[in-house]
Amino acid sequence: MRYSETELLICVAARLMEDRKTAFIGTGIPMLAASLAKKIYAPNLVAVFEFGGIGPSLEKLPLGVGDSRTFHRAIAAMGICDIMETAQRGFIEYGFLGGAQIDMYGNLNSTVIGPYFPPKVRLPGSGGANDVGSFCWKTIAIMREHNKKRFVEKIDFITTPGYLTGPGAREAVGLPPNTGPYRVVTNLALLGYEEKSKRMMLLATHPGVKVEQVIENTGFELIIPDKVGENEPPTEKELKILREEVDPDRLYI
Amino acid sequence: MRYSETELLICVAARLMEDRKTAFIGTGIPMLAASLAKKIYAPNLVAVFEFGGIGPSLEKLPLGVGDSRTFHRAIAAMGICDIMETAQRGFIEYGFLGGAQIDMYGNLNSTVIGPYFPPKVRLPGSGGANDVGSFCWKTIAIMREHNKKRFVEKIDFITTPGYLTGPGAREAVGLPPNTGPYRVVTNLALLGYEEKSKRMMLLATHPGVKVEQVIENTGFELIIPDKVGENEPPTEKELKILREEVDPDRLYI
Amino acid sequence: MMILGEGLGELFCPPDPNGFREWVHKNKDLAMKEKVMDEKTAIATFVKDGDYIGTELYGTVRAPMSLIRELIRQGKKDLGVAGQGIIEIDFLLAAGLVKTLDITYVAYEVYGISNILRRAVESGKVKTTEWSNAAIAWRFKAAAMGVPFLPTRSMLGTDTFKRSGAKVVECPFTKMKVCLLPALYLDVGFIHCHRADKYGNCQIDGISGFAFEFARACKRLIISTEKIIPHEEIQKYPEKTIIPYYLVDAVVEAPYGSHPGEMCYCYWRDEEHLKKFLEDSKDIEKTKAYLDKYIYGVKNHEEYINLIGLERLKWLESQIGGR
Amino acid sequence: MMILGEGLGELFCPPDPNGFREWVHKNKDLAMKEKVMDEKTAIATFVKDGDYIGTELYGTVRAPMSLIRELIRQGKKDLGVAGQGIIEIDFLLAAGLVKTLDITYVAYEVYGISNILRRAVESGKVKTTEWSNAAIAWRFKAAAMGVPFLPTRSMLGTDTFKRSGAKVVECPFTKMKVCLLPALYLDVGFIHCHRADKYGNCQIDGISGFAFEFARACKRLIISTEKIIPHEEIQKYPEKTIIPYYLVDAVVEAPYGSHPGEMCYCYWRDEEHLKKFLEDSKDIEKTKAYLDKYIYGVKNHEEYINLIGLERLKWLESQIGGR
Repeated sequence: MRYSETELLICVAARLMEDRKTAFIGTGIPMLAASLAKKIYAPNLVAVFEFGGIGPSLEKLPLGVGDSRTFHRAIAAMGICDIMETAQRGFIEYGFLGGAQIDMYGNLNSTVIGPYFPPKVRLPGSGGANDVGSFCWKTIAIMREHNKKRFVEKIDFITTPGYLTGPGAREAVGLPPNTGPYRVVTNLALLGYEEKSKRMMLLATHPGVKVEQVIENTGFELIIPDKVGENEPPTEKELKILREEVDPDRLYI
Repeated sequence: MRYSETELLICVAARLMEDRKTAFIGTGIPMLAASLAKKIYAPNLVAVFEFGGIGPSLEKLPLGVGDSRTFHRAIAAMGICDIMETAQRGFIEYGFLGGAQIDMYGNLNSTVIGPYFPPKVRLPGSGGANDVGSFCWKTIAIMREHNKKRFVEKIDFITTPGYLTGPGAREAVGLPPNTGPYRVVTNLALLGYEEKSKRMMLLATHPGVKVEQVIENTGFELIIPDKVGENEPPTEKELKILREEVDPDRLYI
Repeated sequence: MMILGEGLGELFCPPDPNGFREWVHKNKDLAMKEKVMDEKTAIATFVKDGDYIGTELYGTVRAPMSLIRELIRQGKKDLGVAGQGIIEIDFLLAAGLVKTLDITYVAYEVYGISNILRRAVESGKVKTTEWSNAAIAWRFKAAAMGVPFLPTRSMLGTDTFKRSGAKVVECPFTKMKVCLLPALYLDVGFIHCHRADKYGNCQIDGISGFAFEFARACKRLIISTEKIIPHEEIQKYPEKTIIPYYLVDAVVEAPYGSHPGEMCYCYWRDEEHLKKFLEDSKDIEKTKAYLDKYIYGVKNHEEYINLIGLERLKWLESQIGGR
Repeated sequence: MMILGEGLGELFCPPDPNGFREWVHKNKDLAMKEKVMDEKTAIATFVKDGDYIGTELYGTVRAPMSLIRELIRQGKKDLGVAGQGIIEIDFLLAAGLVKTLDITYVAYEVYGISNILRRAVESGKVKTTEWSNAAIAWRFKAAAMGVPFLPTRSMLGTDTFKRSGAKVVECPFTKMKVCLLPALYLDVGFIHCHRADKYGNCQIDGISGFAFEFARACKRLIISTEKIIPHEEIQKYPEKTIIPYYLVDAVVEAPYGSHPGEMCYCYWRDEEHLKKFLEDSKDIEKTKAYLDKYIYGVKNHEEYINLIGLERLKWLESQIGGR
């Protein structure tokens, strides 16, 4: 069964979600991944949205982190402060992030390309990203374009903290201990971080993608373990539910 | 028409309330005064209660600062934080206070008699009193027993700030500027504070009470202005409404 | 922004946001599962001797009295207790279970001071640290926010501050003096609400007191509720949920759970009962007799309800104001 | 507790709790009086050039769009703007009315970045200071609490902090590093709600966003509402009041006031309209044409509603989810 890069990426992200956990969901791919996960792998996943939605049914795909679908038949409809404070208190396990640039420590840039002011390209800004990256126990970055322009040695602006400059750096600046980047899902592969060095490490390539290809498209030295897995292509069930139930209007896929 | 000391005290306090203002209401006399004022002098007085009640009808007399009568047909039913923060933001004009001891600067003690620990007599503690005394623009103290045991040179414990040690002292410790004690209503008289010295000053005696009597019953030097007024006795209307509508069950009067 | 002043009061429960985070991550089950149990099991499972506990709202208003009575029956001792209270704290003090008290107010409002508090503190048995009512609520709020402290403009310049565990600093933005309140995390908290589903999603009518902040400041949270409602009711009005399930460890169904206090829109306070207890509380023996009859003398809340009598309770229902 | 780090970002609106208190005491009428007026009067009366303003919730969700359109018609300029936004901030930027921006996020979520923001900032015309989304909300919360700052654990160690106006200090209780956020007080705030009475007591359905904190952080607060309800409705469910009348200066009735954004339980977002604007916004002339047609080209919200067409709006009503 044929599938698109985006569909694969969504399926790989969805498979990362544990059941019976909380996940801080941002706009776009994470919403599809969470919705797909809820329908197949994690029926009791509690999706939490920035502006107050907690544990909605996710029958219909939200178009924004504050829209009415983020709290339709939800457990609670609160406000942004309660959500962010719940994360700051340590109640949110997973957090999803994105950005224009990422470095080997998982630091992300979604603010500016070039100097800060005036910038070459003005990007949206942090929004909740910095908070999610600061508070959630494990963050998962979604990068739709795995190339040297986006996976760089030095990002132009650290919008959202990854492991910053390496081991112990988060704790040193005052961020909550034992938190930080967990996975990166791209159009080429699934990546993680090496326990000791906190540096990005290849975990598994997508079907048909070679390890070299991932290395060539990464602008910093990527840790390659002895064993690199290969991600399963989307199953028929995944694709059917994704296309017919999660995103029938084809807003994202 | 005959009346009790308490009834007079309530009427004098009720007459102090301006219409169309907010007032932080504590248990007891203040509730009766506010209720009476609302029925005669200040129909649009917005009574605010510690645990969340804002602008209730006060048809029935509350027995506690959190009971259901404090938010029956109210404008809003919030929580203690919103009420206290509203006061801290400067939105509450009047605050009512009481205590076992008061000094010439209007500082109040409702915590202990004797040393702090173990105390000779353990009193209730601050409750919201310290907050009301810190945040409200004008505070009114209700003292049912005007005598030398209660009006003292030095109180055993400053539970709630009056003018502390005198002019400028509140601002010096960080309390909001231009706030502080405004009136004291006792079983003998109505008192205020001298503009310059911030010291307690006699304003008006109750019917049949002589100025000397007030001085004799005050344990510190009281400022006596050239003109001392005399408070009107309760009017028939005041007594009728107080007895038949405000406190028909005679809980307080 | 240096420290300009410090309260002398002992911090019975110092703030530790990182410790709380780690504890939550290790011990709090985020799965939405059924948590309905009887009060005996709830207290036995989640409360231990020496715990620092708290209750919301207070004595005569939406107080978790049925849980407090069970706590006393099980004799959990050496407790640290936070806050504002009336009869619920008097019960604990009279039963001799309290070691330390972060006190803001313990008395009977219109009916005056607490004789039980006087005996407990004047004898030196129970240690105290002072706070204003807002200060205690803001300490819970700091914990709920996941920060070690909150600034406030209360308590400044008073002995209430001197006997508290707060600190005064200069604001680095405005140079004004502010009072910093340390976050207060509870080992176990008790809240009585109007409605909850079997997972612990809770609704409260009327004023919220400090339920929102308090619920978020507890490691363990035991809910008693007038009524258990279907989960679908929660989903239909998600904005009514003040306490989401993941904060809750146990849900105990307890109709009339606030008696002798009131429950807004449900039943009015039992004035006769309260006055009788207040009278009894003046005498040690009579206080003991009260506890024997209404707490130790009954096996559970159901027996307590029968002791008070349904007729009496129905009458109290008829006395409460409507919408 | 000394300062360990400071953001380089300009504080466009420094905190001043005492100044706010004095302003409120002098200017805010605490009397509960009728405040219903049309949008023209509300904006003309309470907004001036150079004001620091803000809106709640955001662009496509319960946003005060009818008020923003009127603000632009009246050409109030040199504005400072706080926060999180989409189309509402794009409108203001495109109209050239914004001087400074405390920015956390301006873009179109699933539809990507804002071309209008790019032109405004890359040209150096609009100055920016960075904050996280929580940071902006907490800055409002600090103002709402009446304190000069709030501590948080966000933004630490990043360039977002470096370009903010926050400071890092050591907590005097725990020795941990915390980020202090200065309170953010607004000259004028705009909120669109579901229901309000003529005095300004407001109810909101669904998520509350940051309405609670925001409403309490404003010197002047202009409310637009889908519906004006009798005061008795407010009194019947006092716990539903999220904004009490004394915070409010004007109440403007504005059905479909959030269009092209959604209003939960009322009407869904106008996807076609939003996509069309996003397309137009890529081109300066087309952007101007959009403003000419939908903002300058209509006298008021009523004309705007007619321009969009009731048929379209009724259809949007049919597309929103129920309870």
